[in-house]
Amino acid sequence: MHAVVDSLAMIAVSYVMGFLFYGFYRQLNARVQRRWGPSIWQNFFDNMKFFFKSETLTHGPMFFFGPMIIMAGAFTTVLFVPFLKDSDWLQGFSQYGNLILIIYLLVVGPLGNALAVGSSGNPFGVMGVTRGLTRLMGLEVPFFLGLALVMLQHETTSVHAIMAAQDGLANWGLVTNPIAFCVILLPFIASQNGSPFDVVGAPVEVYAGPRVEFGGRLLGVLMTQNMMMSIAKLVLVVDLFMGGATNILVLIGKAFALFLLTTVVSMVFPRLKTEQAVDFFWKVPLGLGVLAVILTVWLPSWSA
Amino acid sequence: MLAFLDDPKVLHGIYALGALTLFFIGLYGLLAKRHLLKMLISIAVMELSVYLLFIGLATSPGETAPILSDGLTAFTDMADPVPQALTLTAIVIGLAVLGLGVSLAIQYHRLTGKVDVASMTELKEL
Amino acid sequence: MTLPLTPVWFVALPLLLAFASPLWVRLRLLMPLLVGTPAALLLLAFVLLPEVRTAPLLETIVIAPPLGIHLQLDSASWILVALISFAGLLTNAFIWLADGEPYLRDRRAFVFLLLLIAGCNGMVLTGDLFNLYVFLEIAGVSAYALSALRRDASALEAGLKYLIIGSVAAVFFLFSVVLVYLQTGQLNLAAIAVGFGEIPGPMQILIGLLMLVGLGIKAELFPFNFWVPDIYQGSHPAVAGLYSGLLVKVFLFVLFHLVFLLLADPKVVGIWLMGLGAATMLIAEVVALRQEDLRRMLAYSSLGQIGLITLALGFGVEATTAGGLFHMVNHTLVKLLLFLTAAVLLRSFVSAQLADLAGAGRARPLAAALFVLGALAVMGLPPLSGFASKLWILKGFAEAGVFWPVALILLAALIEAGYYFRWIKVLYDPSVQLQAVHPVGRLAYAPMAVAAGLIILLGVAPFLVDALFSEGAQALLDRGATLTAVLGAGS
Amino acid sequence: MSWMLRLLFLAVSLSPAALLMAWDADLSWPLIEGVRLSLTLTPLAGFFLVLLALVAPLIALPMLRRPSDVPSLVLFVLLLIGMQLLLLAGDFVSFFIGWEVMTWSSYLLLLRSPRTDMVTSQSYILFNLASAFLLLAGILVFYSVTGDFLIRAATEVSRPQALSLVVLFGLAFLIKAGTLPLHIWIPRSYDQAPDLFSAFLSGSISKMGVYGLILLLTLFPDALTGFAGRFLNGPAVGYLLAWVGVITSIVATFKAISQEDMKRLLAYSSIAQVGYITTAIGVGSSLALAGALYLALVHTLVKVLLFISVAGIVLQTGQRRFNDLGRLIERMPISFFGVLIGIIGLAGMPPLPGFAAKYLVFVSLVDARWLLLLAAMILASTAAFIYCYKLVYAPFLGHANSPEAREAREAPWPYLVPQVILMGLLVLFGLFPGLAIDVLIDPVLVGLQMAPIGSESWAKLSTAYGGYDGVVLMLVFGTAFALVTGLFLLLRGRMRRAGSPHDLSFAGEVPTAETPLHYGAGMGRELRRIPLVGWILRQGTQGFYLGLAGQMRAAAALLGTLYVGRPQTWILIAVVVFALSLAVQAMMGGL
Repeated sequence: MHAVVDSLAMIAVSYVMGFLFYGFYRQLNARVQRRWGPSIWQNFFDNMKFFFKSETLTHGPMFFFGPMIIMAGAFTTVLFVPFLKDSDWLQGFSQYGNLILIIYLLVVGPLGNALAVGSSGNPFGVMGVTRGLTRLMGLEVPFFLGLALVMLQHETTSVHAIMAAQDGLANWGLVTNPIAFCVILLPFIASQNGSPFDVVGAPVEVYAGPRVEFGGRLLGVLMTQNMMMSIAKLVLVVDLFMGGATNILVLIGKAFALFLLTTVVSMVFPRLKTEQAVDFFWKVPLGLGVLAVILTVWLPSWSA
Repeated sequence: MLAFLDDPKVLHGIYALGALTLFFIGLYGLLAKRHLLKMLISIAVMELSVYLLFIGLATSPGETAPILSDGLTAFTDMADPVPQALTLTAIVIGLAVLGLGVSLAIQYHRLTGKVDVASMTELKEL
Repeated sequence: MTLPLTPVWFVALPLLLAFASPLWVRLRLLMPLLVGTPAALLLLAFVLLPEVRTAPLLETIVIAPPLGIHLQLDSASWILVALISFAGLLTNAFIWLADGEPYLRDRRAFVFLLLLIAGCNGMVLTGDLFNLYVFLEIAGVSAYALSALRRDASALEAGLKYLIIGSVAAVFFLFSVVLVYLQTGQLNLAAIAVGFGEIPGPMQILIGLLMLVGLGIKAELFPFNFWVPDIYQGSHPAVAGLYSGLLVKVFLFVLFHLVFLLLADPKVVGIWLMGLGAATMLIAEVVALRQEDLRRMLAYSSLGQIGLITLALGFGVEATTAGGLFHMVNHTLVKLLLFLTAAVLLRSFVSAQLADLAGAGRARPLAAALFVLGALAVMGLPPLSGFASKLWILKGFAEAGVFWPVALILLAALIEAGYYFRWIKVLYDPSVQLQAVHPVGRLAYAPMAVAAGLIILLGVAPFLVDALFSEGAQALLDRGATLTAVLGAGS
Repeated sequence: MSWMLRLLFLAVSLSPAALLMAWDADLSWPLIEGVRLSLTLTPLAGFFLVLLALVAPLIALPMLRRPSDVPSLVLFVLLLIGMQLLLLAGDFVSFFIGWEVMTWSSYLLLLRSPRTDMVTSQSYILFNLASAFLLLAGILVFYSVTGDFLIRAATEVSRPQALSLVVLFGLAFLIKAGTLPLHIWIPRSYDQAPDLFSAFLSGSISKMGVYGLILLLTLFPDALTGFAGRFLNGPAVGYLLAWVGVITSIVATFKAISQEDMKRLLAYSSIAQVGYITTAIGVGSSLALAGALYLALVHTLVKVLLFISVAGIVLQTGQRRFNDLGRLIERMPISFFGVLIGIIGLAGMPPLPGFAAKYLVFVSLVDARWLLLLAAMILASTAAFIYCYKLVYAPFLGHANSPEAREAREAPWPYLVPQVILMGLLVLFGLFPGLAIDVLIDPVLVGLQMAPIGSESWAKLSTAYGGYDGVVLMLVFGTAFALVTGLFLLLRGRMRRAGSPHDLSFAGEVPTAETPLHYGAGMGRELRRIPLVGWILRQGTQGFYLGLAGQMRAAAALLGTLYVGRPQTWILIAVVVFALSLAVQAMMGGL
């Protein structure tokens, strides 16, 4: 019973956090661009509107099941990320998982999406999926390397253990392993589909992208999972580098701080083409990661 | 005047020289002549030179033929009979080979009109 | 009256039957006798086997000791004699059963085939240098004639070429025989062996080189083997199979028999022979890569295997020698199988060219399957017999810690695979529908099936025969024992 | 062919399983003097025998479909016997015999396909024989060191001997496993082999190279550490091997993405997967070996599943290129699920066991502190998503691109039964990641005298670095899926199926049947614009090997000129050689 309530709570928290954060993002973005922008609740309204559309077009069973898979993937991801530390609540099933599992779970959903897009028969959608996977290939390398540095630092893959080791500001991952944070920061932005790495789903420049065929309730599902997934990732980084959170307010605060950081980065840079993005990831963040490995792993072992 | 020839060393030297000369003549013919019959003859010459060498070096001056007959009842001062027997055998064999070779050459000529070994090109590397 | 079962029958029986051939034509016994003779010899060999294994059989038809015809059947020569009889049996059976080319089924072929067997048996058995020459020429003449039997341009060309090069080899060999006799006054091999060490060094070298050229040409060693492909290509494949399977083996055996018997320390010559063997093997295998004619390809492959056997025997250690002898047997079986397959394919499709045989695997599935089997065996792939002997040879080298021959042998096998598998691929080319021109009777496959069966049997269960080869190797290598056996304990 | 023979064939295909059950004693018999063959069942061999026992009947079943090809069946039986001999071998000679029987029988099976061309068949057999002969050379060196052929740890080996042994054996097994740059024979042969046999090639035969590599570790317990010491927390030599494996994976993955043919894509993917296994073996720790074995297990199941599915598609449509297929999901739904489950396993996504395997390898890399390798491996395994997607999209989704694809029917049942069984196995191992560890892998590790991984329960995979629970994961995902779908369907509103497949948002236009709408082979073409990927795709070793073959032919032509057809030349050469050697002897001997 506890598990059920806890799970539902986690899903609810991530959903609420999701649309609020993105509402804020749209506001901030508009202000930077000297527009008024939509209200902070706008995402919620949009989402509800999609859900209550009276008609939804499908392109076959896989087109329908794809979004279901991606939604289930999002739920599972959320449930395997511990939201709080030293608490019985908002834990989901995180003690049954680990960091590597979470990273892979982040990919399960997009696979369902890709199946649905393929099923739609729209070549532009498939093109978008391919670009998405290509970008994933680029960002995952430095991202995972950065996380591996963390895993190595704590000699575990358990998020709980990593969180537990960061008691107090001085032991935050940000402080003890800043270089790893730098390594993952840009890939993290990309994984959040943030600018400048957002060409995959860019709705304005190209009439394409994975979601080209979706509408109505199915689009609502996709939007929901997107927000929840973003929150899961944010919380994960908070857990790993910012010592986790002991209660929900701290969690929101830390996550928001991190969100703000990524948002600021996103707003400054122009959008990159997919191949430019991949090349960038393999040069700058990965180069930084290699440097980090040399500095924090090789050098100590040689000097020892 | 020719008494020095009685010296077995000299005699053997001459035999050896002659046989070798003959051998090289045969070899030359074999290598230089392209007519099939000439080649077969050259082979025969080479064989002959070997026989000559054998017989020549196996006998020394003063030895008699190894045949027991009137008055000759002991094996003293006789030439070694083995080389001669062997040479006879070898000659027979050589003749057989030569006969076979010539008959093949004739058949070949009848069939193709060719006698030149260099024009035998039915079988060759690519 | 009971005929004594002595080694002399190995030479006498085929000779007698060959020369009485007019009789057999009349009585329509030609073909049965052609097959029956080697079968009888094989039987005789097996009857003599228990005796041979206890002690070598010596037979002297005396004129006056040490002059006379010496025949010596020890464990090593027994292998060769049995092999000769068996190879003769298979080939002759094929000639009979395949019911093919008439020129192979008349009296002349009968005479020459039996003479070839007699000559080979004689060479292996004789203990006398001059008789060796005689038998060499008997085998040679019958081989020249067999090559030319078809009497078309290519067959005559092959016969003539063979005759010329063979005669030259014989002259060189005769020269060496003459020199040996002049130096030692002996013709008995054992007696020569005792006296050989006292011949002056330069003369020893001269004799050795003359013999090497003479026997090297006959045994198809590298700088003397350029004639081989032509002759094999021009002859009927069944006959070529006899050359490759039987004649060369005999000459190789003779060569090594002389080396191991005459020289007190065969290692001196062995290293050179190993070099020749390695060169023969590698060069032949490489050249075989580009052959487009089946017979020619098999000829080069045969050269390669000869090189391998030379390499093994030249090393002169019991394991490699036993393996080498075993490999001789295996190679004979395999090459007979392959050449008989080639005969079937040649008859069926009138050509032995690679391009004309594409897709033959469908038209003649059995022949192609046997070809595959033979090819696998010749490359020494388990579980076929070629593997067991090759392993034995390689093991011998490894035991001695000498690895360059191992590397060369394996390299050669790889190159060999390069062309054999090319042929196999072409035989099974799916894009060509090939139609057989001439039929081939089912019975023709019987000898091939026997060879194939033996290849598999010896591959799976080589332990049935390995003792024979070990004893053979000991007999071949143990100079002292041979000398004592022939000349008495005193010498 | 009568049903008796079919039954016999099936029975033989079950022989590995029977052997596994019934084996209780060692066998030995002599081959030749000084060589005894002995058969024994080690835990390591037992693991690979399990794989064989799983795969053999599953591939045998569809092979029996009429019209059956009797030679293929015979060769397959030979192949099975050879592989069993190889696995049971207690000495190197029987190992080699099994290895060779496997090599040539698989080659002959390869020839049964009408598509096999000369280059493919030659490269297959030559590479494999090169591997076999290197192995034989290694065996002989081993024999000269230890004095017998038994497979056992060699302790009294000097350094140069050990080095040559490791190089010979290592090269032999790496060729079989197909690591770069020795992989060139794989894509061609997997592509052109008979469709079902490709499954066996990739699923079982490639594992023999893996078996050999692991065996090598047991031969020289200190081979990895003994030579060059340790690098960070792992053996330095293994570091090299691991990089070889990972580079293989990366290159093969990118090559796979750029393929336009299903079987070729799977072939490259095989190379990549075996590359991961090689990497894991390079790490050499108990965790890593467990990962390697786990990967081997998963790869076997997945590749057999995928190749059989693809074989079914090829059987029903006659097409194998991505561009010529499409929209088969409606026509071949079971095959679609086969491929779907297959790619999820192949990509190593949770909850299927591919993830458990990758997890173990990743953790072992972290444990060895080889993070750069880890990053490189992540690159390969993320890039693999692209080809996985291509594999499921191009044949099954999108638009049907050929008349055959439009009219195809579901594959016949002998193709479907193995697929269903394999899917079941994959799900089973995914649910219980500890099952494979407990039953299959730990005995091997114990047999190799390494620390077992252990598992609290079959549902859990646990390591010192943490683990996960397969049952919980699957339950959460399943519940979430059911919940989401249920809620979705409860919402008010109507679902409407698009009227035509061309009812698309297509840049403001209305596509027609002529509009090219299948992305198929185009997928991954953009990838070439990434500098590194473009560079990798432009490289190739084929030129080198073709050049080598050309050099060989030139050498053959050159040496062939010696074999002229003129008797006088023959005699001249003989005489000249005679004279020269006489002269040399005279000079040397001071005649």
